[in-house]
Amino acid sequence: MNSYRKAGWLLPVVAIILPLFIGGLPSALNLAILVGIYFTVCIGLTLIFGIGGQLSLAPAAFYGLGAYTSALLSTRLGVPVLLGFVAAGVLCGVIGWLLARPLLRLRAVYLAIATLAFGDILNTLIRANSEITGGSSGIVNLPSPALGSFEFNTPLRYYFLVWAIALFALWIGNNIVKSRIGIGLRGLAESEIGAASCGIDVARYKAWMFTIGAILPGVAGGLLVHYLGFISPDSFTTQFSILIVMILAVGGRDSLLGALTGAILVTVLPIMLASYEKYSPVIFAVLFLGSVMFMPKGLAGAAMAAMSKWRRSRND
Amino acid sequence: MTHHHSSIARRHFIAFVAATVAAITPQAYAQSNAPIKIGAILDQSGPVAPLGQFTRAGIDMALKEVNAAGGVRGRQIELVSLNSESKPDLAASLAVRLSGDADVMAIIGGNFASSSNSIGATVEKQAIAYITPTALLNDAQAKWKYSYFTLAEFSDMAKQILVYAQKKGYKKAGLIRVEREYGEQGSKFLHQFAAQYGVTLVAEERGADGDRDFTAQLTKIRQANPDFLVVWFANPGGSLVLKNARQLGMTQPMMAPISMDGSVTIKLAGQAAEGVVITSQIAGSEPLPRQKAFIDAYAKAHPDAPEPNSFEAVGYDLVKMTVEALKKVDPPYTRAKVRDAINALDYQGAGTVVKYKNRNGPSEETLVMIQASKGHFVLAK
Amino acid sequence: MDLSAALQFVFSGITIGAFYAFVALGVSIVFSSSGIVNFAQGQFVMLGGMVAATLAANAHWPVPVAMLCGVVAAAAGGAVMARLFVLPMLRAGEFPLILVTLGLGVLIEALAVVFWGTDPQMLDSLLKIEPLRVMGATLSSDSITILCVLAIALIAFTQFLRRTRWGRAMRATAIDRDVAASLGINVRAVIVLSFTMAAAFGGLAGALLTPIISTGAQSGFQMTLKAITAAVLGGVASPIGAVAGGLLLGMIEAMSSGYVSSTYQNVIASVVLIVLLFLRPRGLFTALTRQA
Amino acid sequence: MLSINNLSAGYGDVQVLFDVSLTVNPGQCVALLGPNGAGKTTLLRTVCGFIRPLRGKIELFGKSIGGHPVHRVVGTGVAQVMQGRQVLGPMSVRDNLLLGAHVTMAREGAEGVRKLLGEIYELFPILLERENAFAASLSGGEQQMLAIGRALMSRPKAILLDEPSMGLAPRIVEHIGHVLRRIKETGITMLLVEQNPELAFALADRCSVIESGHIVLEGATEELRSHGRVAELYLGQAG
Repeated sequence: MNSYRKAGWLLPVVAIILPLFIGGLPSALNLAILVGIYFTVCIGLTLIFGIGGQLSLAPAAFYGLGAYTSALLSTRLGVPVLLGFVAAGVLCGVIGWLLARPLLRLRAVYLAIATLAFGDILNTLIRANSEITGGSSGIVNLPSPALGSFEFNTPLRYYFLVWAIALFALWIGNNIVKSRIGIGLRGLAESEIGAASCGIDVARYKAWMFTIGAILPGVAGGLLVHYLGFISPDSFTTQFSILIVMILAVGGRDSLLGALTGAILVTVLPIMLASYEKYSPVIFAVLFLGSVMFMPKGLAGAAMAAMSKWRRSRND
Repeated sequence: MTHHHSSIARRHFIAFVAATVAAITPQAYAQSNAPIKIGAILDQSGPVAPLGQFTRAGIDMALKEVNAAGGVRGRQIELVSLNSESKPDLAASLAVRLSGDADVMAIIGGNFASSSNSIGATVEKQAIAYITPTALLNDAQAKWKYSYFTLAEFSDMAKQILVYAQKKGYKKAGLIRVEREYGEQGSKFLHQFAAQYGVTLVAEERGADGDRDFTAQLTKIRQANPDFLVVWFANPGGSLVLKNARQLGMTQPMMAPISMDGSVTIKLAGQAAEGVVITSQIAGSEPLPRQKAFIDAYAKAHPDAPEPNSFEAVGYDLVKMTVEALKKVDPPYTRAKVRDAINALDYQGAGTVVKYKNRNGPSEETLVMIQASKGHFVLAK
Repeated sequence: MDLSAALQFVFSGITIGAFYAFVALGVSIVFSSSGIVNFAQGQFVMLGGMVAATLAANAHWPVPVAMLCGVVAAAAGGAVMARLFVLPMLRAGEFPLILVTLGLGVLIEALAVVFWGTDPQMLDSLLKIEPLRVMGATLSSDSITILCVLAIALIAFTQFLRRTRWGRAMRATAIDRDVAASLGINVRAVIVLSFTMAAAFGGLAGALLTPIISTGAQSGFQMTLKAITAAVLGGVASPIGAVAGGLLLGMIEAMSSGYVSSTYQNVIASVVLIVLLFLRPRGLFTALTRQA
Repeated sequence: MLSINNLSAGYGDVQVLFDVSLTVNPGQCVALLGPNGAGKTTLLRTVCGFIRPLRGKIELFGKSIGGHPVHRVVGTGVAQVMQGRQVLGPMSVRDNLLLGAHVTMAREGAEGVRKLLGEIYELFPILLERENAFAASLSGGEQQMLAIGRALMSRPKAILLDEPSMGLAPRIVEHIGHVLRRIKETGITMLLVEQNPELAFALADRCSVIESGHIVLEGATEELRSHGRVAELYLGQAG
């Protein structure tokens, strides 16, 4: 608990001073922006997988839904991009809320398959209606977000926008984890009946976590495509959902620190491994399998355990 | 005992992680006679991997030739090749990574529209020249200043198919197409131009490349009784469409775009491939003069499968074009100079013909109409 | 629309469905004996197909021998997977086990791409019989072969479950691992056996399907997803349910492609799936087939 | 034949058994008595192999079995009737019985198992009557008989029984006691965990009382029956 609170202060400070060191390096700044975007996605999913213990394969669907919402609003209707992000969050939240109750009646693999089917439907609808969505070819030259006349059109400006949103998401996530709901959600992961018998309204908490787990990827999706300036359905496939699940498992799926670790891994690992060309998936798979088998709480969990062990040994 | 076993495994795993990290750490390089670097972003895994691997094979051939001939002004060409895993957003990050390496003079790669789109959008901001083995899709891309395309445009492919149909006197077209960007583009342009060539589209059906059976779609097309069938697909789906159509007793001539090019179509569709007409950029067994050198070299390197496909040929061209541009630049090399040299290219290669001064896509001569005949591809009559 | 077209849609559905059913059978075998959803099942289909095609095309082995080798290779892969990766994780819980099978799937595919490249491989048909032609509709000989083998495999497997010592042990393990152990059943051996058998069925499916659609090193994962969907539709805990789910899914796809729109065939299949899951969260055919 | 020496065991960080020692001689029946949560079931589950012992020795027929997997313990000739009539509900009565013969089948073949099945049906005629019914459809007493019959299908030299009387009507408990006595007469060794002292005293040659993971009393049934502490605990007589 203590280390959480420390991290809660540390991260904004690091986020603000980091550009002083890496502002001149385009690759590093690019990485930092993407980490911020994936961090927002991962916070949402940590609530669903880690703390709620549910295997949802819908992240790509909401990520894509949010991305298309803000991309289409800005290019087709001229809505300011920042408003588009808000609309993305609202739309994903509403759909998440509506789907939550029927979906979350399903357990384990049934939930995974139903959420997968939901993603498939969205992807096909996007591809099939090319007059509106640009179809499989996507849309290029998406505008940058702007606040009045201030445009977030350089990587450095975009960096601050992304991390402002990511830290806001972290604040929400942190409050949920600590709140009655969060304790309820943890109860869910332990035992549903146990949670119910403690007077926790299981269905409502599940719906809550699912909704927030839809809003955050939705906003992040908008952030991603307006950063890249380009959108296509190829970025929001089942493979993406599965990649997020895998990366969260490696990072540590039951803490927000794990979400950050996961976000860093999902950004940095493919870029680092890319030089291995066709061997990069082999290396990724070995790293993934190894960490699932030897680090059940993920990198974050392993680091925490190592740290508390070290502290204990120092105190002895 | 199991505990002991797992601790050994864990130690091996940690050693593996350490080795991976060590291997990625950048090595120091010598400045003076250092090789000239070209960055490559190829989709070597994921659904587009077949195209990425074809391109890579062509690139390798060209690199070997160029470096054996002494490189450019005594400096070897070094390829910094990265795998973008069929993920457009990863491709964009890799483009940023490559542009962060000051020695990389140009970027090649991107194996499908989404990845060349996102690499293109990135290089426009990073100001580094980029040549891609994909097709120019839209007006926005035509205005780009750093991105150059080598694959024939979909509008040209559609027109070529319609020209061929008109020549043969076919009036009614049936279309079955893949639910991806190239199928969508093909459909769009066939619809747009059909009337000009006296052709009507009487049926259009869609499918996914991984589908296991297309007889339901083909049955509906058969009911419209078209004169010819356009199969806008890639393998293996496209070959299955050919087989399913013949199996249903459809005897109409069949035509396909470049995505079906290559001996793999004959391997997969067997008898059903016989006679299929494809808009390609190379005819393996009947090369044009500009293609002769590449095909001979290819046959020497692959004696058991001597006929390259368009993607291998274009991959080969990517390196040759960059080298030709580098040769025209006075050292010291800068990205701006290299970009200008590429922009000035007037190049007739194995897989593509470009005059980038006019536009950043290839010229119409790039396309060749080929036909499967007795297990080989010959120029279509 | 005329009868001939309708019949062709049915044949199309059967062909697609037999494919899904065969892969779904493997998913169900593992699930019903160990409660594990094997996200690597499609990779065994791929392995069976690739090994058979490579031996037949490159080494020119006779097709039936090559197919048999494909089945053996897949089965061996299943056994190794269960022994080295699943058993050590047995006590770790459902989520980590899914992740392990997922990771293995990714690993097997990545290695296959390095070994075989991405070119799809082709194989001659096992039986060169005439296609079935009824009222202008055609069912290919390969589809007929698959349907027959699928029926035989399903009957053989349910009889194995009903009548043999290890079959009963598998069912008992599925119901309650601890009770099964208390009866002297080596639960770990049962799990290895079920992975091996599922992989063998997967390899057989791969070998038989290659002549129709060809097999590529990257085809496994998509098959896994379709198979799990089919199994979930029919009831993942029952082999008969899984096979029925596969046929149903294939039929829905072909019918929506034939009568509604090929653009929306996946949407329709997905909507049907979601609605059925809401109505019957444990699958359609579970109640009917609990015994088998 | 079964000897437990200074056994300690538990779940995770929670130790339940502390230096427990117990011996069951061939052909004898030993009853283990104790209140809820004393560690009776933990002891049985440790002997069976479900729980790895922390310290101490478990020997069967002179061979150490501590930490062996469950199925191997059963293979040495020890059958288990687990707590709560753990029949496999979705399977038929006959299949449940045949599953009990998983080990026997390998030794004696199909013919031997068929003979054995006949013997069990003779002992429990009701099971023959309900042969093809789902085990879940049986009444509580019938399920307990099925569980015992299934255990006998492995032709055990010893049986470990965990509260066979739990939740059953007195008339049925009496019937089960009768059956168990017949089984004992065939020379099968028994370790019986019971809360019902009448059944335990009726069957057991010796009794041990366990409280909070320690054996607090041990002796011949006759001696214990008159022991004040036992009377106070189990027979409801204020001492």
